[in-house]
Amino acid sequence: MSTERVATRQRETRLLNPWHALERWQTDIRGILSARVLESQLGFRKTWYLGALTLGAFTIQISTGLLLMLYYHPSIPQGYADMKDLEFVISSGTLLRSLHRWSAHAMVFLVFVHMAKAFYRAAYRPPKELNWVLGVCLLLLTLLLSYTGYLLPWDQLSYWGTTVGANIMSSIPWFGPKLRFYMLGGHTVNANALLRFYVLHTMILPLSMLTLVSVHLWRLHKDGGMYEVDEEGRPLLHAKDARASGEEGIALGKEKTLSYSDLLFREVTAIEALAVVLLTIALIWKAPLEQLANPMHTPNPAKAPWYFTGLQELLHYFPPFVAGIILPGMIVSGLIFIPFLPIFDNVKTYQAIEWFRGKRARWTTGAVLILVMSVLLVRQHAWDAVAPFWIVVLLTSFAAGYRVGPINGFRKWLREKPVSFWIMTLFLMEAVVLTAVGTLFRGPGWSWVWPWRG
Amino acid sequence: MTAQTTLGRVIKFLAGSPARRFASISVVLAIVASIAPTKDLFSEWRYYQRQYKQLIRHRPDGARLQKNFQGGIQQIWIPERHVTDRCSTCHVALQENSLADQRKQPFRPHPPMPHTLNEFGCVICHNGQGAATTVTEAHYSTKEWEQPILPTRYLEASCGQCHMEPLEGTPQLNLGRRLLARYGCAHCHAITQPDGSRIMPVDEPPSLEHIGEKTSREWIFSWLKNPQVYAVSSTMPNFRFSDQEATDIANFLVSQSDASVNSTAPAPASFALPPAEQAAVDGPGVYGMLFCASCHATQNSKGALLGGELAPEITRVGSKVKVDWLRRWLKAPQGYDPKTRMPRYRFDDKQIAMLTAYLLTKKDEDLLANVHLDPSDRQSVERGKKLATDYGCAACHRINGIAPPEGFAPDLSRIGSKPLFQVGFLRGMPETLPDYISGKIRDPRAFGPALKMPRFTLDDSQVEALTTALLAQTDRAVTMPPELVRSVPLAKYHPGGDTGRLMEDLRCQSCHSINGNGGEMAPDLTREGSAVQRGWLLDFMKNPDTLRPALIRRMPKFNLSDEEIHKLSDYMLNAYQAPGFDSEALDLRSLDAGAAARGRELFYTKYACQACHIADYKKDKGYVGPALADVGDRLTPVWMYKWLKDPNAVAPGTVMPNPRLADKEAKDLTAFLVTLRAKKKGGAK
Amino acid sequence: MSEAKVPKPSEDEGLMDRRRFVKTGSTSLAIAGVGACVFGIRYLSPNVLYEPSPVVNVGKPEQYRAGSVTLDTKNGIFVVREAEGFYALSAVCTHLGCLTVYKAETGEIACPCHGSTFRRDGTTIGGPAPKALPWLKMWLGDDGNLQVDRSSNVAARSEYVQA
Amino acid sequence: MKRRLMFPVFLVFAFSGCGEHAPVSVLLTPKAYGTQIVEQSGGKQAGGVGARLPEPVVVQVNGADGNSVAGALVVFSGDGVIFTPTRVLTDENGQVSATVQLGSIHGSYPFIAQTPKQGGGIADVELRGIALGYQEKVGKQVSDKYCRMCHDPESTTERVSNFENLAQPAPHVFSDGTVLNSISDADLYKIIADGGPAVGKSPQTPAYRNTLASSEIKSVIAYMRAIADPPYPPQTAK
Repeated sequence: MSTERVATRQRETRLLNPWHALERWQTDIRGILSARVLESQLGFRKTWYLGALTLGAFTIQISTGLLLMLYYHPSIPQGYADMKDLEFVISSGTLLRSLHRWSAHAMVFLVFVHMAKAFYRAAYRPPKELNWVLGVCLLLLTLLLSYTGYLLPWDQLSYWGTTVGANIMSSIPWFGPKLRFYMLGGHTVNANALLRFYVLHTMILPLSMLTLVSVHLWRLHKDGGMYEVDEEGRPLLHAKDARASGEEGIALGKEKTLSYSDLLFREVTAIEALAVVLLTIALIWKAPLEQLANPMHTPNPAKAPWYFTGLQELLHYFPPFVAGIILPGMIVSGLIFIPFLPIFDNVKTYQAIEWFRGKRARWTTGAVLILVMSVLLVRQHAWDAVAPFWIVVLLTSFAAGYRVGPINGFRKWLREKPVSFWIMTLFLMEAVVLTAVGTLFRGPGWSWVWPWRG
Repeated sequence: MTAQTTLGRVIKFLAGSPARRFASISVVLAIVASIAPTKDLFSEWRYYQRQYKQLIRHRPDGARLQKNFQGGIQQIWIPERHVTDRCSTCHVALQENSLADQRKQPFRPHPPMPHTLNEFGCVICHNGQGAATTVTEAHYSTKEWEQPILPTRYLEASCGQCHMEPLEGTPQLNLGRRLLARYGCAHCHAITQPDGSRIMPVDEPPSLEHIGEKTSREWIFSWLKNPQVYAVSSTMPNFRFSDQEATDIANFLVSQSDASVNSTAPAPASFALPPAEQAAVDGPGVYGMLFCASCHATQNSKGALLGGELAPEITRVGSKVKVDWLRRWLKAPQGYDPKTRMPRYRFDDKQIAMLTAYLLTKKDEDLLANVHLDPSDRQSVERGKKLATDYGCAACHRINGIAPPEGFAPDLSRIGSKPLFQVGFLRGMPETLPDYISGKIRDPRAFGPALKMPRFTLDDSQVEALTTALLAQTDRAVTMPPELVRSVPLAKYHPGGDTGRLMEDLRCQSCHSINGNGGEMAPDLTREGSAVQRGWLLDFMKNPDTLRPALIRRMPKFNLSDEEIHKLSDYMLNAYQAPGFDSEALDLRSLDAGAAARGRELFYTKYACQACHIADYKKDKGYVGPALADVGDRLTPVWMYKWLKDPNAVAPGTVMPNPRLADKEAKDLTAFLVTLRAKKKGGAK
Repeated sequence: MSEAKVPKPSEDEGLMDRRRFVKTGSTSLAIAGVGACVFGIRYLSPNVLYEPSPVVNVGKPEQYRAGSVTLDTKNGIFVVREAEGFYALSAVCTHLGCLTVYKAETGEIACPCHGSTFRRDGTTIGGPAPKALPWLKMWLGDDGNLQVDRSSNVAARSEYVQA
Repeated sequence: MKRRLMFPVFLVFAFSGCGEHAPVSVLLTPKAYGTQIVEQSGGKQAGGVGARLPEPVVVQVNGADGNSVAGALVVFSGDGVIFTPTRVLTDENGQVSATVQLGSIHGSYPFIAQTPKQGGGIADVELRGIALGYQEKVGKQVSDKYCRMCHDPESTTERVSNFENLAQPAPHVFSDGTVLNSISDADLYKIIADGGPAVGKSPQTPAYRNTLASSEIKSVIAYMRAIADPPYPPQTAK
């Protein structure tokens, strides 16, 4: 036969042979994984592997969740009975339930810290601004997942936590009560609510979470992986790295480089470390379970889990609509619009100190803000909401410090920080302080109580 | 320095490069992950089951026990009763009676009881958390579970969740329920029973509508301060009033008292009391002859109570009542208090005078010695009325101007499952529900000075019985499915027509019970009509004497007119027949002399009836059953025959054993019994 | 993502070469797999079964007429009263487990799924059923009710319960 | 360093040591000493399982000359039994009374009352509480209704005993262990069910087979075994 027909024959057999198909995939994957990047771009110091840890926590959630689903019936008497069965009868049932509970807390914590870390390394700047928005959606999904999951054991805390949450929902004017009606599938928290929360918690939210996460990861790579990329997608190196690499490509010489497989390898180690920590906690502390839900008796205090106590703290100060809907709404939309607000555009590094000194308008806004805060403090004794504000003001004034001594070390670092840094730090501090006060310092009737006197 | 480097080398070895870090963290993860199943292997119930296997290995019947033993978690699952009890996971030997000599739990067999294990499970009786397989969760109250194990001494309370009738195995519960009714708890507290009915009080608190006629303010004052000083066995509780409060209430009671029907009755012309010394001598004779002791108890010198508990104790009645009231009361008690249980005895005036004088000698000088009340005024009466309303006196006593309060005290229908977080324990008292209830009964005011509940004079066993009865009132009891509830039919029978009014006037049902309604002190008259002969009944009504000489409680003489006696006898003979009792079941001709002789031989030798019955006063001394010396006059032969055949069928609950007599033997015995006549009557049948 | 020109990767001290890595990797994976299986099996096999107890109460003997074959639908049992006494047949067809029915007119027990037919004593007449309907252990309880243990079969014609 | 450690260890031993010898003397110092202790009342009572005995247990401490000793210390002890008070000084007529609460397992609970003697050594008296389980309680109820009139010689105002009115041989009191322990359960069952003559005993015991259920008869026998004095030996597993 002619060589040409032989070639086509070989090509055809190659095409038909499954092993060859596998090889082609292998080369693709190896291609992606073998791309080498500067360690400084990819190392632990840059991301603390928080994204990977969150994903690790999520995988633990899914695996333990699926196993728990084998024994859990979402119905009023049987649901709680299954919790008892898990605790007493099913081999290592307590471990799975505790692991599910603690890794839920861990996942929420990790998502918060991951978001903060991403922000502080300005990972929201183009081309990754949409990926940032995706991250915010994932944060909301995580909170929703844990809120719906909280009702399933159907004990006192879950029943009353859900009731409080549902009533916040109904405080939205016009369609609030209607929204609550659809959320609970009735006017009170009972069988319908449990079933809807169950479907949300086990089907809708996890699936949407998975899709969004995969999109989130896909965009991560498309937008240039960990290291910054300019418009044409060429890696944008920091001045320091640029100098080291010399010309356009990366003459990496003595710099240590990392391939993606190395990064993956380290992230898996980090995830295993997280699993070890969570497993030990689950083995030592049992997931708390209270009496069966009793609509006729509200336990005092009816505290939400720690990630919602900040919100509950706000509710203590402001009417439900303000604290329940407006403030959280503003925070979330604020987060989403961060990449699109000029103030956050770090390319033109807005030195906070210079930015502030110049304009008269900015002085007036600052003064108004301080006035509002002090009224809040006097009227509502909401000093725990105001304290972070004062801390930020103190830090900026310390950074500014005008003519006092040489500017070096921490003060110098602070002075270089842009305005966006201060805004984010303020809101993060607010969140942390409100959560800490809500969790540790609030006793029956949401009264102030010193934790050691408990 | 050396410590520094060795540590450094170890760290370098373990976590030097990413690959080493991965390796060491994977090893740690493997170790931690392997702990999980092992943690499951060392669970508490496996420890107990291993101990059980060791225990039975070297017992004589170890092989059989080993075969019966099933490892793993055992569960009694009864879906329709919502029971999932896993107690038999650790209490492995519940059904192994050969382990009865084991003194230490959890390997004891279940002692004999009326139900089987898989009929109701364990939690329905013992409380505790059935679903648990650890000791702390199963036995004690924790955040996840509020019903700790019921202490063994209150176990009878669990029987009360379904059974409302008095059971043989629950003496303490039966006593507790009787006390709830007798001590008037049911007046203030609503206690719903498993079949939905409420516990009805059986004590008869006297009406206070005309108290002014009966006694003085001073007596009321000392009674309110401490009732038991006047009458030891009184069920009146002590409200611990201050002197001022007691005076105010006494003033109010006297001021609200109005004229009773008796007070308007004309006083008899020739009414003079015999002198005290003569009353002291002849009084006891009249008092004894009228058998007042059958209902009224008196405390003798040694302090022991003699007499019945149906009526109030009259040890010190002399220092309480006014002469005129007593005289009119003995004449017609219903005139003063229409609802009293005391019959109208139709005494003649001489008897009334003697009785009044005798009762007035029963005085206690120092009862009212140092009680001096200043005259009553309007404010004191107002304060008294407010106090009476606040403390709910009208819940028990009928008082003019105060309506009986509704829902005055907390509803106790579900006190047995009161969640512990709603209970205010005293400092230092054990935090369990039984201790709270018994503590509240013993001293209510210790839980809060503002509480209105008075203190009752109860001894320890009575408090324990009351606690048991209250612990039976659980959520499960009140929501018990009807097919499980064993309720007691509420008998409301009262005789009708003018004979009914006569029997009402004589208060027959205070002592006798007819068709299930009435007292338990005297025989049940439900089937008397088919038992007794007419002649004997008429004589008995004329002057009743006892069938049981041993007992001090006798039927009193009512001095009935012949016309009343005939009316009563005819009513009883016709109305109170035994159901399905044909009086011709026995042809009287067969009761000839031969049969009587055989009967005598059966009576005295084969069945030794003389052990319990007296056939001939000279020879026999058996006090258990009624005297049969004149049974020939008293009972109809057919009744005797049917009674001998099966006593319990004819009179349920009788103590007479059923010797399962053959027909012939029963006829012979009846023939013999028919010959037993009161000597003076003699003559043909 | 552009292909950066990359020099030879910096070498870790030769901890282990690829073959040894694959070997240790696979052994550890195997161990992890076995651990997961043990955990899975223990977790997936319920230690407690919510199933009705095999011993069932089929009521007073008097309620069954002489010569009758009564299907107790709740427990899937035929209670047959013959001259020699009572016995219980399992009503579950031995072919594929459908619940059989007693046809009074023909005196046969028939299975609705695939047409198997049985005589009163359980032996097969026709249809795909491989074996006869098994006799179940039956006795008279001390409360006067007939008790049947569905989980223990007895040989056909071996025991009759007199009541 | 080592020496400083020794001292606290020594202290612990000292205290624990002396704790053993005379627990009695550490807490309540007796004002006087008797030579023997005698049960006054309440020694062999029967009460419900886990409940307090109806009457308190009263014991008396006597001196060498036989009359009572005031101020002597008495200690009650018994496993599974709770006394209030556990240790107390005798009152002026040398007596002491304590309420006794039994354990939660039916059966007999032996306990002792001890008093330290003059020259050292301890005098004690054995007592017993009987915890009635469910079956024994039913037995007690049944025997109170059907048997007690003849088998219990003690009469009260409310209840006259028929004991003296019966021909010889007199009925046995149910707690009379010396005779009843030797009769087997089966024979006792036969006597109650078929009456005295069935076992060659006096016809004064009627047949109760048709009056009492067999469980009730068994519970009466269980009650008799429980209150038997001397105690009925527990059946060894046959």
